[in-house]
Amino acid sequence: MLSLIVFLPIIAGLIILAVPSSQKQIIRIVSLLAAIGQGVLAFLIWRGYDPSIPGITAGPGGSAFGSFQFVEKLSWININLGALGSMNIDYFLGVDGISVTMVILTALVSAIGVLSSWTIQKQVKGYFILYNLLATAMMGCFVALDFFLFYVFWELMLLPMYFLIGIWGGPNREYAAIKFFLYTLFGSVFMLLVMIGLYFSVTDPVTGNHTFSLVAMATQSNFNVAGAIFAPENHGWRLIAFIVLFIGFAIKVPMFPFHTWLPDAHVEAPTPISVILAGVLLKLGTYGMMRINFPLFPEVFQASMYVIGIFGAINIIYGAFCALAQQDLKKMVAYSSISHMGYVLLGLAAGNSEGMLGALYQMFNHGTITAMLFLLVGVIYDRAHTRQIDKFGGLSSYMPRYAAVVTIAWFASLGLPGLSGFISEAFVFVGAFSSVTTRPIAIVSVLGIVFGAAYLLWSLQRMFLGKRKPDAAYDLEVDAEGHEHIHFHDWKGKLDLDARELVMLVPLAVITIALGIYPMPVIGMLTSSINKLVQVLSPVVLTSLN
Amino acid sequence: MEQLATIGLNHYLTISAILLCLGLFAVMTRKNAIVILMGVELILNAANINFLAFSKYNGSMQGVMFSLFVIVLAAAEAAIALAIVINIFKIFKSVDVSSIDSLKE
Amino acid sequence: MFELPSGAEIQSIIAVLKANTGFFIPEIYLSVLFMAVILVDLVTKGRKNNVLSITTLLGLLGSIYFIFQQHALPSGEIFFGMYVIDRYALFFKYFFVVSGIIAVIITMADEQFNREVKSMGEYYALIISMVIGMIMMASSGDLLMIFLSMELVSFSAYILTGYFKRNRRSSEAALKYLVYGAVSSGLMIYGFSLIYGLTAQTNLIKISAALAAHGYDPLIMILATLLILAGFGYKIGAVPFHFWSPDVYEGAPTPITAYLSVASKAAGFALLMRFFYIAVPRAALPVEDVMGIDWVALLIVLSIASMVYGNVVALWQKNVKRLLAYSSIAHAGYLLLGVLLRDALGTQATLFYLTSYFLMNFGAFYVVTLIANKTGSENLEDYRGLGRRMPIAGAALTVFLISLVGLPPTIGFIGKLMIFSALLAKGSLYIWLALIGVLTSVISLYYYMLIPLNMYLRDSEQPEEKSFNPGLIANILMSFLMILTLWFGLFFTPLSDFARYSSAMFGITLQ
Amino acid sequence: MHSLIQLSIVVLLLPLLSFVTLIFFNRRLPRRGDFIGVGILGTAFALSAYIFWTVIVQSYDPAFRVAWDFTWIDLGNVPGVGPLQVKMGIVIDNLTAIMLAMVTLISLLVHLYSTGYMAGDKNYGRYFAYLGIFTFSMLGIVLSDNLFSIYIFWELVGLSSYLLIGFFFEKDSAADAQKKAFLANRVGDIGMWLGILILYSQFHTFSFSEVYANLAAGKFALSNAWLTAAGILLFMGCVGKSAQFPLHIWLPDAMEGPTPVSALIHAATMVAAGVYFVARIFVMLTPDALHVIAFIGAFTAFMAATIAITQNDIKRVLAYSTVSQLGYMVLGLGVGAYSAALFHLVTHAFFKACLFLGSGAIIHAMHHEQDMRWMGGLRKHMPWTFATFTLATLALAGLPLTSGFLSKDAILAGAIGFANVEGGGIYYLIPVLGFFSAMLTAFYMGRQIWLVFFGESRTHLKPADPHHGDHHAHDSHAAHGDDHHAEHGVHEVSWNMRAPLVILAALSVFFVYSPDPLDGAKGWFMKMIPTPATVVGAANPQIGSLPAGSVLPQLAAVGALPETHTAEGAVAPAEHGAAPAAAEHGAAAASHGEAKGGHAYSDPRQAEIVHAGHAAHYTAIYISSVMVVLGIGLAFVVYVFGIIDPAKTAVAIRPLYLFSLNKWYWDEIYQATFIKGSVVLSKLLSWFDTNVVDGIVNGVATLVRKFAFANAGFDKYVVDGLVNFTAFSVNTTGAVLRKLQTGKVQTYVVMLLVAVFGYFIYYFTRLIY
Repeated sequence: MLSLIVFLPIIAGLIILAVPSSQKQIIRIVSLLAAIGQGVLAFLIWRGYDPSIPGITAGPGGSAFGSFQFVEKLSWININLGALGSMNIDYFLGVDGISVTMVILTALVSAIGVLSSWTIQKQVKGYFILYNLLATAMMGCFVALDFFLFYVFWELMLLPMYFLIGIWGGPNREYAAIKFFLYTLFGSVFMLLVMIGLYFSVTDPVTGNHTFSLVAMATQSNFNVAGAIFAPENHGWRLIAFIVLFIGFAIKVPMFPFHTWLPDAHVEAPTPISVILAGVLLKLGTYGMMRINFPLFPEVFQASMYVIGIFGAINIIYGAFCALAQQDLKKMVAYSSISHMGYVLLGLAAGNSEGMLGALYQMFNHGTITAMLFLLVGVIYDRAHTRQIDKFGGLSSYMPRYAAVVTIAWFASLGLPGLSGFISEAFVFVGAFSSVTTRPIAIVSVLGIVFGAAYLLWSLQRMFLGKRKPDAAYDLEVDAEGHEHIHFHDWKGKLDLDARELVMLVPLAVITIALGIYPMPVIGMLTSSINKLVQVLSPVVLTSLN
Repeated sequence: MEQLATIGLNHYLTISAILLCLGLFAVMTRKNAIVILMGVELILNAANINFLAFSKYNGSMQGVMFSLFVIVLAAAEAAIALAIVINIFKIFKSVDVSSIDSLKE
Repeated sequence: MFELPSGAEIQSIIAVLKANTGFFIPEIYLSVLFMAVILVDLVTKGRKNNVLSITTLLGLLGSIYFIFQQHALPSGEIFFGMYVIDRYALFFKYFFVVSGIIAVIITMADEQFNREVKSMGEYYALIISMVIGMIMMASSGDLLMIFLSMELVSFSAYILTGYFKRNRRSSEAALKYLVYGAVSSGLMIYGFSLIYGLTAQTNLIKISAALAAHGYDPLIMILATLLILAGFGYKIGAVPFHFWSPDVYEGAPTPITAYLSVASKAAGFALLMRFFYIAVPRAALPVEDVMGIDWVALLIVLSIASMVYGNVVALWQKNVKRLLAYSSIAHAGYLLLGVLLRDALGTQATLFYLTSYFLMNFGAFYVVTLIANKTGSENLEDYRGLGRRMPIAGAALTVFLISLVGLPPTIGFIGKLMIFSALLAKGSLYIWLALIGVLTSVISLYYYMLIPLNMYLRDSEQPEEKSFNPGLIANILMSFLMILTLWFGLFFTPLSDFARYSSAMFGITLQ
Repeated sequence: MHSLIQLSIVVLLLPLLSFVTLIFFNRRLPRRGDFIGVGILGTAFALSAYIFWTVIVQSYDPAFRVAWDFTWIDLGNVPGVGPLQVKMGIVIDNLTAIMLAMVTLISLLVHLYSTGYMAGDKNYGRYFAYLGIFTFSMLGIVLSDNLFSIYIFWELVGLSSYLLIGFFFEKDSAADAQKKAFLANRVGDIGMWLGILILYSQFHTFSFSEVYANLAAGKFALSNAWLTAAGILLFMGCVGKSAQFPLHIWLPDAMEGPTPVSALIHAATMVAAGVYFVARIFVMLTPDALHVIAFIGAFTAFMAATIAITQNDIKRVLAYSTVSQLGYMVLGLGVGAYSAALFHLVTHAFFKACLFLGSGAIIHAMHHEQDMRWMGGLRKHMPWTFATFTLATLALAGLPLTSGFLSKDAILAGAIGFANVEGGGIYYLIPVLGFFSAMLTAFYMGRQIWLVFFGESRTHLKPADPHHGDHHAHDSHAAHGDDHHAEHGVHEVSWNMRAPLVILAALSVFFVYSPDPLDGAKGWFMKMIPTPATVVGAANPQIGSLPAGSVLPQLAAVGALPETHTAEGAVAPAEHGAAPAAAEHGAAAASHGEAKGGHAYSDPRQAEIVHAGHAAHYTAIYISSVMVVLGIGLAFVVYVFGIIDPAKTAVAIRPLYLFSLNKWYWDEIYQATFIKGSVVLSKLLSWFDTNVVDGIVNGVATLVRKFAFANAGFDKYVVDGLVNFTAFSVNTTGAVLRKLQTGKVQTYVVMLLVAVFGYFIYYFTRLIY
C-alpha cells in the first residue's frame, strides 16, 4: 500500500513519458489521476490507521511490525564487506503517528499542486514528469524507515526541484534554483557521513548485523558496537553528529540563519512549486528532526533543547519582522513560513507532549494554510502580473469571493481561534511554557502573535480595504448605474475566483476551519506516537514539568 | 692509476646521477623539442648505467635484461617522438615547445 | 662473470614457458587480433567503412570469452614471476576490454573523424594494443613487465592523441603528452633502477621479501619511491602529476579522451595498488611505517590535493571536455582515498568506484561526442537550450553528471558511499578525509550542474528550435548506459560483490 | 445534562446559525434576511430570559452553579502527567444568567434598531451576519467554564469587532481603526495568554473550577510573585478588551463602525467582557494584583473623563465616557467592590446602549452629521430621542433615582472603604479620582445635552467643505451617500429605532434594580451577586500581608506597575493590624445576615473591605451628589447662561485644552514609539536579512547580490559562497591554481620535478632530524 502511494506518481511519470508532448491535456489528466489515486490511498491509510499503536521505536521482539503500521520490509541490498560482515539495506516502509499525518498532507498538497499546475503552458510534459518524480520523492521520505532509503529519497527531491524552479521559475530563477540546490545539498552531504557512521555503530537486535534501520537506531541499547564512532560513550562525536544532522534538517526547515534560500526560491518558483515547497518540503526538515535527529541522540537533544528553542524564537520573531517589511506579497508569505516553522522548532524544543503535539499539528496546519496562501498569491499574480502589495487596494469591493477566502487564509495564518492554526500554536506555547527549559523563550516568542497579526492585517488592509490606489495594477471604471468595475490588463479570465481555483481553495479552507473546530481527526492519530517519542527522548523532561 | 683500476659502484652511480641531472636540465631549459627528447634519452641512459652497475655488483642478470629493454624502448620512443615532432613542425612551422601553448588553463 | 645456463636448464625453462602459455591466452588472442586488424586494414586499403570497427568490436567481445575462462585458473605467478594471474588482474582485464569496446563505439559515433582523417588505418589496432598494454600493466608482477607494459600503453596513447594530424590541438596535445610522459617514465625507470640496486630483485614479491629481510637505506628508498610515484601519478593523473591531462584531454579526439580518462587511469591505479600493496613493506602498518617512510601520508597529500585542485579549478572551465578533464583529476583524488586505506574494504571500494567512474564518465563523453557532432563545439555556451532539442541526450548527460557528483540514485553515489564507508570503518582519523571528500563533492555539484543549467535553464541565441536526433543506435546506447547508471545505483549488490571477489591479489585479500 | 445547560447551548448556537445562514444566503433572501437575524435573537432572548427567570427570580440559590463539559482534545497518556484532556464546557451560575439576559436583550434591541438604521446599505445582509457571530462569541465568553475556551471566544469577539468596525472598509479611516483595534486587543491577549500558560504549566488544566481548587489546595509550586503576575497578565486581557489604559486608544477610533455596532459592542457588551472576565478570575487575584487593577481603573476613569470634555464628535464623547465608566468598573473590582462593579456593568450597559442608539438616531436624522458644534435645538424635532437620551444621560451622570447612581455610588463607597482599610495615603487617590471623574462626567454630559438638544440649530454655521473636515465625519452609506443639511428637515426616527431607545431608557431607572433609590446594596442585584471567596487568601494567607521586601523583587521581575510596590510596602503593616479586626467583622456580618448575601469571607481582608465599603455608603452618596451637581452646574454656567465662554476659556488654558483635545497625545506617543519602532526595526532586519545573513552565507554579500541579477557569471560566487561560506577562497584558489596550467609543457615538467624533489627534501630533513 505504501509502495503504491509512493510510486504511483512515478508510474504516472513513465506513462507521460510515452505520451507525445503535444497532448498536454492527457498529460495533465494522467498526473491528476495519479494525484487522486494518492489521495484515495491516503484516505484508506487514514481509515486503516490504528492510533493506539505508538510506533517510533521497535515493537515487542525488536521488530518494527509490532509498532509501525502498513510495514513493508524487503531485503534490498546485501553486500559482503568481509571482516565487517555484510552491509544490509532494507526496502523498509512504514508509518506511525508522526509520519501518517505527513503522508496525508503530502497527498493532499500534491493533488492541489497538480490542479494549480493546470495553467502551466511551457513544456508541459517535462514539467509533469519532474513534478511526479518530486511527488514520489517527498512521499518516500515520509514513509521510509531505513536511513539509506530515506537518504535516497531525500536527495532525489533536489534535482526535480532544481529544474522546476529553474525552468518554470521567474526572471531570476537560475540564481534561486542553484541556491536552493547547493544549500540543501550542503546540508545533506554531511548527513551521508553521519549515516555511514551510524551504520557502523548500530546493530539490529533481531539479526545482530549492522543496520540502517531507523527503527533499530531509535533504541539506544542498539548502539552496542564497542568503540564505534557513535557509541554511547563517544560524547564528542555524538554531539558532532547531532549538530551535523540538525543543520542538515534545519536548512530544509529553514532555520535562521540558513533560511535565505527560501525567499528567493519562493519568489522565483511557479505557484504550484511554491505550494509544494512550503506545504511539504519544509516539513521534511522538522520531520527529519523528530524521526532521526532527536531519537537517535536523545541525550544531546536534552542538552540542546535550550538552543533549539532560541533558534525557534528567532525564527518566529525575525521572520515576522522581515515579513512586515516586504513589499512583495509572495516574499511576505515566504517569511511568514519562516516565522511559522519557528513555532514548530519551539514546540520541538519544549520536549514535552504538548509541545511536540503542537509542533506536529502545526506542521500539518502550516502545510494546508500556507498552501492556501501561496495559491491565493498565485491567483492575484495571474491577474495582475505583479505582487507588489502597494499596487492594489480596495479589492474586496470588486473580488468579494477572493477577498473572503483571503480573509480566512490570512486569519488562519495569524492563528485565529476556530481555525486550525490557532490550536497548534496554542499547544506549542503551552508545551514550551510548561517545560522549565524553554519557559523564558516561550515568554519572548509570544510577541510573535502580535507581529504575525501586524503584517498580515497590514497587507490585508493595503490590498483589500480602502480604495483603489492611484497606481494600482488594474483599471477602475464606473458604469451607467454607478456600479464600479475593475479589470486587469491582459487578463481574459474571470475576474473573481474561477471554478478551478475554487476547487483548489475551498477544500483547504474547509479543512482549516474543520480542524480548527474539532482537531481530533488529526490529533487523535498523533498522540500515542508523540507520547512515545517524548518517552524515548528521555525521562529528564518529565521531571522538569513545573 | 690504481684509482682507475678500482672503479667502484659509487663511480657508476655518480656518473649516472650526473647524466640524470644533465638530462633533466636539458628537458627543462631547452626550447627545441628534439633537444628535449635527447634530454629524455640521457635520463634513460642514466637509468641504464644504474642497472648495469648494480647488476655487475650484486651479480644478478635482471639488470642487464632491464637495460637491454630500456635501450630498445628508447629507440621506439624516439621513433614515435620524431614522428610527432615532424607533424608539429608541419603545423606550427616550429619545434619550439614554449611557443606551442594554445591549450592552457 | 655470468655462467651460461646448461642445456637442462634451458629445457626446463622452455617447458615452463610452454606450460605457462596456457595462462596467457587472452593476451595472445588480443595480439593476434591486433595483427588481424592491421591486415584487414591493408585489405580494405584504409577505405572508410565499418569493417575495421566491426572486426575490432567483435574481436574484443570475443576476448571476453577467453578472459572468462581464466576464472578457473589458480592465482599465481607465471613466466618466472614476470606475470600474475589473479582475480584482481581478471577484474581489470574485463575492465579494459569493455572500455576498449566502448571506445570503439564512441569512435564510430564520432563524426569528427570523417572530417579530420582520411583513413582509420591503424587507429583500431592501436586501441587494441592499448588494451593489451593495460591488461599487462594490471597483471605484471615484475618491474620490467611494468615498464614494458606502461610504455606500450603510452606509445599507443601518444599516437592516438595526435591522431588528427592536421589538427593543431590534437598535435599539440600529442607533443605535450609525449614530453611529459617520456620524462616521468624516465624518472620511473631511474627509480626502478634504484630499487633494483637496493634489493637486487625486480620481482615485486621478491622485492618486498628482500626489503623486509635486509632493510634498506631510507633515503634511497624514498627517492626511489618518489620517482616511481611520479611515473604512476602521471598515469592516474593525480596532482601534482596531472599537468598533462587537461591539455591532452582537451586536444585529443573525444573517444581517446574518454579512453584515457577511464582506462589508462584505471591501469595506473591497478599498478599503483599492486606496487604499493605488494612491493613495499605493508605488514599491518601503523600510519608511521616501521622503516620511517610514511607512504600513507604521501598518498593522503596526493588525494587531498587532487580533490581540491580538480574541483576548484573545474569551476572556471568553459570547455566541456576540459571540465571533465579536471573532474577526472578530482576523481583520481577520491579513488586515492580508497587506495590509501590499504585494506580489503578500501580495495573493494576503489574497484567499485572505478566501475562506477567507468560507466558515468564514458557515458558523459559519449553524449558530449554526440552533441559535438551536432553543434560542432564543446563549449559550455553552445549547450544552451540543447535539452529541448536533444531530449534523450540531455536527460542521459544529466544523469551521468548527477552520478559524477555522487547523488542518489546513481552508481556514483554508491561509489562515494563505499569509499566513505571504508574510510569511516577504518577509524575516526580518516573521517577528516571523508569530510574533505564530501565538501569538494559539493563544489563539484556546481560546475557539473553548469551543463544542465545551460541545456535546460537557458535558451539558445539562435531561435531555430529544430531538434537534433543523434540516431536510433546512439539513443539506445545512451539510454542503456543511463539505465545502467541508475540501475546499479539502486541494485549494486552484484557489482560490489564482484569488486570484493576481485580485491584479492595473488589470491590474498588484504586485512 | 441539566435542562438549563441544554437551553444555554441552544442560546449559544442560535446566533451562530444566524451568522452561517446570512453569510451564505443573504443575497438570496427577502430583505437580505434581516428578519432571520432579528427572529433568531428574539428566540435567544426569550430562552435566556427563561433561564434568568428560573435562576434568579424563581428559585434563587446563592451557590447555584451547573456545569457541563466534554473532551475536546485528548492528549492520551502524557508522560509525567498521566491522562490529559482539554475540555470545553459550559457553566451557569447567577452571574451568567444575568449576563445572558443582558447580552441577548441588548443584541436583540440593536438588531431591531439596525433594521432601520442600516436600511439600504449594500452589505446589509452581511452586517446582520456579523452581528450574529459577534453575539455568538460574546455568549461564548459568558458561558465558558475554562480559560482556554474563554480565550478562544475572546479572540473571536475581537474578530467580529474587527469585521464590524471595518464594515465600511472603503474608508481608510475605518480600515485603520479595525486594524488598530485588533492589534491593541492582541497585545492584551498576549498577556492573558501568558497568564493562562502560567496556570496551565502548574495544574495542566484550563478549567476555572479545577484551577481554583488546586490554588485553594496550595498546589501552586511557583513563588507568589508568579501568582500575582498571572493575575496581572490575565487582567491584561481585560485591559485590551475593556479599553483600559494603556490600551484604551482603540476604542474611540472604533466609532468608525456603524453606530448600532458601537452601541452593542463598544459600549454595552464586548468592552464589558473584560470586566466580566476579571470578575471570573477575581477569586485568584492576589492583593498586589488587585492594587494594580484598582489604580489602572482609577487612572483610566479620570483620563478618559478629562478627554471627553473637549471632544466635539458626539460619538467620541460617548466613547470616552465609556472608557471612563469601564475604568469605574475595573476600579470597583480592584478595590474589591465586586458586586458593585458588576452592578455598574449591567446598568452602564443599558444606559450607554441607550445613549449610543440615541446618538445614532440623531446622526441618522442629521444625515450623518456627528459634530455637536453644528447641531442644536433638536429637542423640538425629536422628542422621543430627547427624552430617552436625557434619561440615560442622567443615569450616566449618576443623579439619584437613576440606575447609574446606585451602581456608581456603590463603587465609590467601595473605593472609600478600600482606602480606609489599606489605610495608606496613596490609596485615597482612588476614590478621589473616582469622584473627580464623576464631576467631569456630569459636566461633559451636560455639555452634550445642551449642545445637541437646546439652543438653535447651528447646521448653517458649518464651514461648507466638500469632505466634512475631520475624516472621522460620517458613515458613508450607498443610500445616504451625500447630505444636504439645508433641505431635508430633521425628523424623529421610525418606530423600530425608537422602541429600543424607550426600553433601554426604562431600564435606566432605579426601581428596576433596587427599592431604595439611594442604596444599590438593598437591590436584588448586589444581594444576589455577592463577592466570592478568594482562593489565594485562604490557601496562603501570607499573600495578603507579605512583608514588602520579599515581594518586591519578584514583582519587579514580572514587571508589575511601580506604584504597587510602594503601595504594598506602605500597607503591609496596616494589614497586619486590619486582619483580625476584619475577621470578626466578617463573622458579625455573617451572623446578623446583613446585605452581603449572608456570605462569610474566607479572606479577612476582603471582608474588611466590603464592610468598610458598606460603612462608607453615605459618605459616598454625599460626596458624589455634590460632585455631580457641581458638574452639571458648571455645564449650565458655561453653556446655558454663557457666563463663561468656552472658546475664551479654551484660549486661556490652551495647553490644557489641547492636551485634552488631543487625548493626552497617546496616539502620537504610540505612533512614535511602538509602531514606528517596529516598522523601522522590521526594515532594518529585512535589510540585515537580505544583505548580512544572506551575505555571510553566500560569502561576500554585495558581490552575490550584484551578480545575482547579472545573469552572466554570478553563480560562481553563489556556489563558492554556499559551498564554503567564503565566496572568495574557493574561487580565488581556483583562479590562482588554474594559472599553473600555463600550457607550456616545460613548466609542467619543472613542477613535476619540484614536487618530487620537494617531497624528497622534506623527508630528507625529517630523516636528518
